[in-house]
Amino acid sequence: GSSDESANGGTPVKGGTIVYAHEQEPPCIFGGWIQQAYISRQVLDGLVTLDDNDQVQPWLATAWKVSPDGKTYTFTLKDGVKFTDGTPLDAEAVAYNFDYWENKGGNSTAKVSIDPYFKSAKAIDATHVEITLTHPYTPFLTLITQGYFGIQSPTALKNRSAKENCEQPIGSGGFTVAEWKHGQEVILKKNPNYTSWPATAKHQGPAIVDEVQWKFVPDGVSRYASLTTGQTDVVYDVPTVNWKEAESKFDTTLYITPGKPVSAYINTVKGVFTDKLVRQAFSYGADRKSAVEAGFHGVIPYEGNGAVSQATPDYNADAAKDYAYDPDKANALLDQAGWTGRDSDGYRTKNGKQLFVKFPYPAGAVINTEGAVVLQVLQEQWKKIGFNVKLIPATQAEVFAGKYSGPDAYDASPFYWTSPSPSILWIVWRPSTEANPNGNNQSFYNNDELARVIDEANTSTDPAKASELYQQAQQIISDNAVTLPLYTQNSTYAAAKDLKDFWLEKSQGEPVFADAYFTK
Amino acid sequence: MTILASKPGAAATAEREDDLLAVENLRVAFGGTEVVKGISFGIRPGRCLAIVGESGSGKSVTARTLVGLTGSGASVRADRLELGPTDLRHVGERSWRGIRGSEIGFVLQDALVSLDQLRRVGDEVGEPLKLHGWGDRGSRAERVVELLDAVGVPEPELRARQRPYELSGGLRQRALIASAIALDPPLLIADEPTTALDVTVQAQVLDLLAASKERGTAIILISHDLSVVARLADEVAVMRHGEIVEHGPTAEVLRAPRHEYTRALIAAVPSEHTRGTRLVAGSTSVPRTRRPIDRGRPLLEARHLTKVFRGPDGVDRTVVDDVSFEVFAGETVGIVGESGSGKTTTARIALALLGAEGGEVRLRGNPWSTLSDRDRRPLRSRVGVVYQDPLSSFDPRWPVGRILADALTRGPTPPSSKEESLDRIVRLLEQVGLGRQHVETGPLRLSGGQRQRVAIARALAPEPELIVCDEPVSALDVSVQAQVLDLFTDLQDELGVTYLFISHDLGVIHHLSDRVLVMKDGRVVERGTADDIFLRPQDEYTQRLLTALPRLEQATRGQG
Amino acid sequence: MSIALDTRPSVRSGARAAQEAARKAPALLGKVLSAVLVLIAAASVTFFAQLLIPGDRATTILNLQTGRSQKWSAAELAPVNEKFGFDHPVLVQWLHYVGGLFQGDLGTSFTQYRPVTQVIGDQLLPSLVLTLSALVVAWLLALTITLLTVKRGRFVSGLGSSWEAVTASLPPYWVGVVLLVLFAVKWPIFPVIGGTDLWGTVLPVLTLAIPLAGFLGQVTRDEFEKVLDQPFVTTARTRGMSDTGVRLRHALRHSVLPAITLSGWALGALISGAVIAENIYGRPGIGQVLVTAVNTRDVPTVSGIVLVVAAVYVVANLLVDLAFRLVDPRLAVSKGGQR
Amino acid sequence: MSALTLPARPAIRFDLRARPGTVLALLVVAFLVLAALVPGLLTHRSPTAIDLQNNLAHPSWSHPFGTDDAGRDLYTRVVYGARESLGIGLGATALAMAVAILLGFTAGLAGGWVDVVITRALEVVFAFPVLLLALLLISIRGPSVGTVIVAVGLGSAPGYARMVRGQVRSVRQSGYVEAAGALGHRRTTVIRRHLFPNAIRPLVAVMTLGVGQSIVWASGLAFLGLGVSPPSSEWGALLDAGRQYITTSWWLEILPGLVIVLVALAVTSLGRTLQHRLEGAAR
Ligand SMILES: Nc1ncnc2c1ncn2[C@@H]1O[C@H](COP(=O)(O)OP(=O)(O)OP(=O)(O)O)[C@@H](O)[C@H]1O
Ligand SMILES: Nc1ncnc2c1ncn2[C@@H]1O[C@H](COP(=O)(O)OP(=O)(O)OP(=O)(O)O)[C@@H](O)[C@H]1O
Ligand SMILES: [Mg+2]
Ligand SMILES: [Mg+2]
Repeated sequence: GSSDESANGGTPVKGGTIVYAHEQEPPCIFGGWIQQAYISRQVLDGLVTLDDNDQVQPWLATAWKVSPDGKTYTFTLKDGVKFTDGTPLDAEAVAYNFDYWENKGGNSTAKVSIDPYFKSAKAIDATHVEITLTHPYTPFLTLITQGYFGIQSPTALKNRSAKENCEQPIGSGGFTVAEWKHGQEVILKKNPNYTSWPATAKHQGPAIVDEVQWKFVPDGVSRYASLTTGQTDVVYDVPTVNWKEAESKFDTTLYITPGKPVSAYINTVKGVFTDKLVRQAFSYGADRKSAVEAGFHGVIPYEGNGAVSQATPDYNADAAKDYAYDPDKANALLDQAGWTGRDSDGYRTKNGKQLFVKFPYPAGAVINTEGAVVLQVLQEQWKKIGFNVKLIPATQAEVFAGKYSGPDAYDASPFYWTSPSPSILWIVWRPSTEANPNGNNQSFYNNDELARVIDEANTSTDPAKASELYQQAQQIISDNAVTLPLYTQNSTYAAAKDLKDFWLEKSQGEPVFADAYFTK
Repeated sequence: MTILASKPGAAATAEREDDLLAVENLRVAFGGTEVVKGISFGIRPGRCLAIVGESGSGKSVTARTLVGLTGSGASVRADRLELGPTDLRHVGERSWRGIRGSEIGFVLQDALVSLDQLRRVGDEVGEPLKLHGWGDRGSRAERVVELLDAVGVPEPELRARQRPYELSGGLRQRALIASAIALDPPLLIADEPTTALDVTVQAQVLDLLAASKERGTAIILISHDLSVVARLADEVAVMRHGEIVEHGPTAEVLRAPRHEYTRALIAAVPSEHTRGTRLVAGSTSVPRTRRPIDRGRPLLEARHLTKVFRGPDGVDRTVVDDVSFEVFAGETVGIVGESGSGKTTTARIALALLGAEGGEVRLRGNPWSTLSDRDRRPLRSRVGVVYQDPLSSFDPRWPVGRILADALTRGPTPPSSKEESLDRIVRLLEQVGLGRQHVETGPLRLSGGQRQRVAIARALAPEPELIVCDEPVSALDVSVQAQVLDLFTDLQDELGVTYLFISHDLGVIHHLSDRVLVMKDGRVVERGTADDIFLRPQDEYTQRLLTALPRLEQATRGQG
Repeated sequence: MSIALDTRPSVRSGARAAQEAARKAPALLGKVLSAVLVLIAAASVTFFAQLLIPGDRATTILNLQTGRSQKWSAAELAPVNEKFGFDHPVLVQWLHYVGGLFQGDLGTSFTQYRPVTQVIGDQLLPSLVLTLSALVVAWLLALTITLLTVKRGRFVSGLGSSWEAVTASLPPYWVGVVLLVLFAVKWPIFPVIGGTDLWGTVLPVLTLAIPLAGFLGQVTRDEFEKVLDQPFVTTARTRGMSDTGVRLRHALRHSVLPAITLSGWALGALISGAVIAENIYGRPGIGQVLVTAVNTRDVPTVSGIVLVVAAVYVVANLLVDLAFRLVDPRLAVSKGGQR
Repeated sequence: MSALTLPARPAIRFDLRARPGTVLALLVVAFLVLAALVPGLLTHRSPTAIDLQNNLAHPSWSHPFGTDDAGRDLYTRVVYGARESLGIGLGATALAMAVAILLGFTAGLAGGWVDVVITRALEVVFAFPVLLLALLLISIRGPSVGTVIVAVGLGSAPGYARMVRGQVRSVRQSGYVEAAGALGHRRTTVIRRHLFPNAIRPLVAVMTLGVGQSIVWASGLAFLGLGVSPPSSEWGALLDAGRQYITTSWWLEILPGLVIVLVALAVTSLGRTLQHRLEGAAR
């Protein structure tokens, strides 16, 4: 409430410019990369949003109805909402957007989130849109709270060039893209006619500030320094070493991303990890918890569940306790697996072959320098039990080019995948078959039992049942040690104390500036 | 700079009240080594004092000291150092700046590099005017033109706008003198003002200085060339090892030198009078014992040589134009001519190191220049070369021994063992007046004269019939030059070597050659026996060269 | 290393000047032609080099759009291949690219869907401002220090040359970080993230200029020392010129020659350094775009940047030649470049 | 007669008393070489030994350079990093030289169109800033010591090649090459005995300068995250890792930086001394 804040000192002021320092500059403002979701959230509105208790709340859709068979969703849209190009945000527009994501390559992450359950979207009348699924899919509503599902003006999408749609998507959000100074910043201007704030908004009405300067400052030291010198009001991704100081000087937010945490896919079809015992030994063999705490200065939590992070609904906390550091057990498992020899460097061998793990990691994008230190600490510990782990920092170019994808490219490789729903398990662990390949299953782990459990959870209409099944799936994944849990994926923010009501979307941790205001 | 008095007890000369400059017991040392060891002299207005002496004797150091620019790390002492009423020993840097240029004009030794290449000649010449606040911009510009005109620079307005590199050496030297006399200083110091110049230009510069003297300027002329000195100086001071060994009126010193060093110096100047004799060590009168010259078939025969070069401006120039000559076994053929007349190019064609556009060279009547490289290679050892600049003709990494060993392998009888090679190297070195101790010396550590001897030894090593010598002595001091020239004649007398000898020094050519070619602009303008050319020149150009040539005897006779 | 200068006198008369001009016209044309060739070659080399990058371009584009690293099915790849013409033979793609170059078309960015000319155009100015200011500042620093310290007694010159030696060895990014911490964080005199205004440009410029100044200073000092020993300098002194006069009027001009020659090269180094400075100070610029484009295999953008950088380089070297000729009229253009 | 075949020892003697800077530089280089060859002699710790209890410790007696975020001893890491850093410096310079010598000689000796083609090609490569070349190469081959060496080496090769070509051409014009020809030596002999060694000679000093610069370049790449893989403690990697601690644990960034500066300074100043000596000797 505002009374609290006035008590904290400072009277609210209208207008002003929020200077925000972000890290990465995306190629386009709208797209299927989390970096794009962050900024498109300012410009585009979604149908529904997620509150802090993971409950779906109205946004553009004031209400919705699910058919008893769980396959048809009918959304009632807020009346009179207009895109910033003046065209109406009606059922047609929403239906067009679903079609755009699913069939026109508009957003591959949106597509993969609801594939293959999505069937069609159609407008019933101006304010009612009906989405039909092929199977019942309980997480559907939660999934469409993600930033990838921002609704854009069909007129703009159809009539403008790819470049314009990339740089200045037209939505109905609290801000519009005024200018993109590439390499420097995106200028977001307040949308004075804003009417479509979500139910979770902290105030009713258009944005309070006039402008947001969304700057791109890749260097963490500079980014945080810009806040301490007052050059910026909010910064993203505070270096963990500065976190303690930031907590005392600024309003900080640590957002633990739901979905797959930072955990390594373990290659189960080629190399040493085809043997489950070896996989388990690998998990037991390093004190991941201490390494994470040291590497991230106690700021970023260790995550013991490699399937989904602790911020994900239906998280299995017990599975997270498996594989606590136990070098003796690791050694025993390796002995049992036949890796009993030792070579001159002290690495274990079996039939003359070294216990070698090729461990490429996407440097920078997924594993930052702190994460790299964690891996180096682990590398030392694995060495003690006889693993020769070769860490290979993969450049962005190599990662995107797919150099380290495919069963021959690695033994273990970390990645994360944000999602507000445990249904991410299906995306990641769905068996890859000839007919229906799953490029996301990068452990190449086809477990029909696991697939059945997840699928059942996804389609179950009973939340309690679903939750149980999701947890069961996580346990299966843990038992088989097909992923090496490391730590949660996070977004950290620090904001100047005179900026109030700056908050994050629960779904993916996107910053929200439409409610923020300065105090004097 | 404050100059301290020299230690008491140093020699002092009689005072001369009307001296413009008086120097007494001047001592200069660099880091403990004394290079000027207590010299004294004086000079009156309108007179010229020449300081002569071998290279390194301290002439330039003395001159620089007179303007307070001895150099960093120098310590200077003198009992007396006065310019008119000013005691130069106690002059501060600021006052020196007032004296330099206005009281003392100075022409530095290296004329070719003493003008700032990046500035206009006019600015350089007018600089003393500007520095001493003479006139305004316009009047200074006028004065510069006047000055250039006065020193005999043609088209002075044009020249003033040009830059030094656009001027020939002679013009540069004159511009430099113009700059030194810009403020009409009572004292002019000219350090080797003519060394870089051709005889004709040299004569003009000397005339210029004479005119200046005429107007009452006191001149200190520094030179190692006695014949130059003879034309201008009233007095001569002979320096050696930092001391003045002899000092007196020019004619007296040159005619009846008292000091042994002066005598050697005079004797060492090659000329028509030294022909057929050795130059060094009082052996002036010892005649050579020549071997007979075989006037049958020529050893080397050049027919209608023509060479065209494309200059940097893209214009073709005929550098060697229809040159023919022959060299008989046992004789010395001299080629003279001013710089750029095509002497070196002719020699390189004769050596088949350079292809020609036209003409042919034959060796002992056989084809030579027309052979393929491969066929010529075995014959190369019959023709040796001594380059103008021996240093650059040695691989800097190779010691003398290796240079000679390499040359020996090219001869008709290459040494069969290392021991033999070493023996022969030592013999060669001894032949040219060096010794075993030089075998391992690198060329960089040899003195100029030593280098020249090694070059000769290398040329001799393959036992050639003919040696082409391209300006082998131009870089040398007279005394060293004398030794080298003696070496050439001795070798000819002992071994019967044939020479094609190139020089722009008429004295050297006259001293050595049996027959002479005079070249100008790539053409042979006159040819004949040495005496014909030098005593009875037919061609106008040859005559001009000879009149310009300063002669020692002339001067001594004229003034005596 | 020393160059052998042809200092033979060559007096030019009016008639010859005209001849010369006539001769130089084709020479100039040749120069322009060879510059164009160099540019196209540079862009083409980049074009082909990027085809060597392992992995499929369509895959990269798809992964980039999704922030993922995985394999895609042929069906998923097909539209991308078609859209960017990857299904044509490489040679055809190249011809198409080079053909476009002649029409001023550098292609369209794979990731930003904008014409490359625009992608670069936005970023070129800040980068040029940064590198050129750095060059100018480096020159000023180098000259000031050299003029003040060269041959001024053991201590002062020692100080000067040590400063140059140390700064010349400084890694630019390290300078950047240290400057940032000192002058933007500890003593917040300058902004941390500068953008492109004057005040924000100071630290990035210094980051690049300080090491370069050391380098240029070293070269200039060597030359200065040599020049101060030249006879023409002594001659100037014999005319009564003061030490300062000698330094400013005679020695300076001679001693900047090698540094001028090196400035063309230095610009290349500065562009490399700019990539880093832009990173640290969050400045827009070609460097950021370049790193991103290389990382995302945005072939047209990378080739375009190479083309632009090469053009800057070529122009810079022409200017260097020109400056060289202005300072030292002795040398023909062709000799200006060598050292 | 063996004395004859010995090459002349050019008078390169360092008068050590006169140049305290040179002595210091020699000491630094000696330390560096020792660190690269027998790092164990200079430190008793392991560069990868983790000590999480003791991370980010200030420089002290037991940890002269402090410890990093994993509690590794920074001094030890610097010592062990010397091998790779020096390797990169030497490797890149050697590669650059090899390429430069090959191209420079071919161009300088062949002349004509070969010369034109090579000169033009060099100009093209010259137009690539080193970093750009490195970025391209690394994107093709992935980051590794080898790639860094190749990238920095190729990047600096054109400069050297130009120099070699100029040198070859000037030596070719020199009196001693002509003199050797006048003695009737074969062209190949002349090239082998005179041209090659003399054209190469001035490169020695330039090469020394190159080593220092290459180390600096390589660390620049690491700074962009394109360096050598962990847990290597190549100096550039140390700098890259230390950057984020600049405001909190300064030693992690400042000390490795100083080490790079010191080494570059030492190597460069030795190179310059050598250059002056050689130039002086040639005069
Ligand atoms: N700045 C200096 N530092 C040290 N020694 C010097 C310096 N200038 C001259 N010398 C030494 O002083 C001696 C005399 O040199 P100077 O130049 O006066 O000889 P010079 O008689 O003019 O000879 P040249 O006929 O070759 O010009 C030489 O041994 C020279 O090496
Ligand atoms: N390789 C060359 N290319 C172009 N021009 C040349 C070349 N060699 C010589 N020349 C020109 O040919 C002319 C004659 O040169 P040459 O060296 O034969 O003269 P020289 O009589 O030996 O002069 P000096 O007495 O100065 O040695 C000069 O104008 C010179 O510039
Ligand atoms: Mg002298
Ligand atoms: Mg000649």
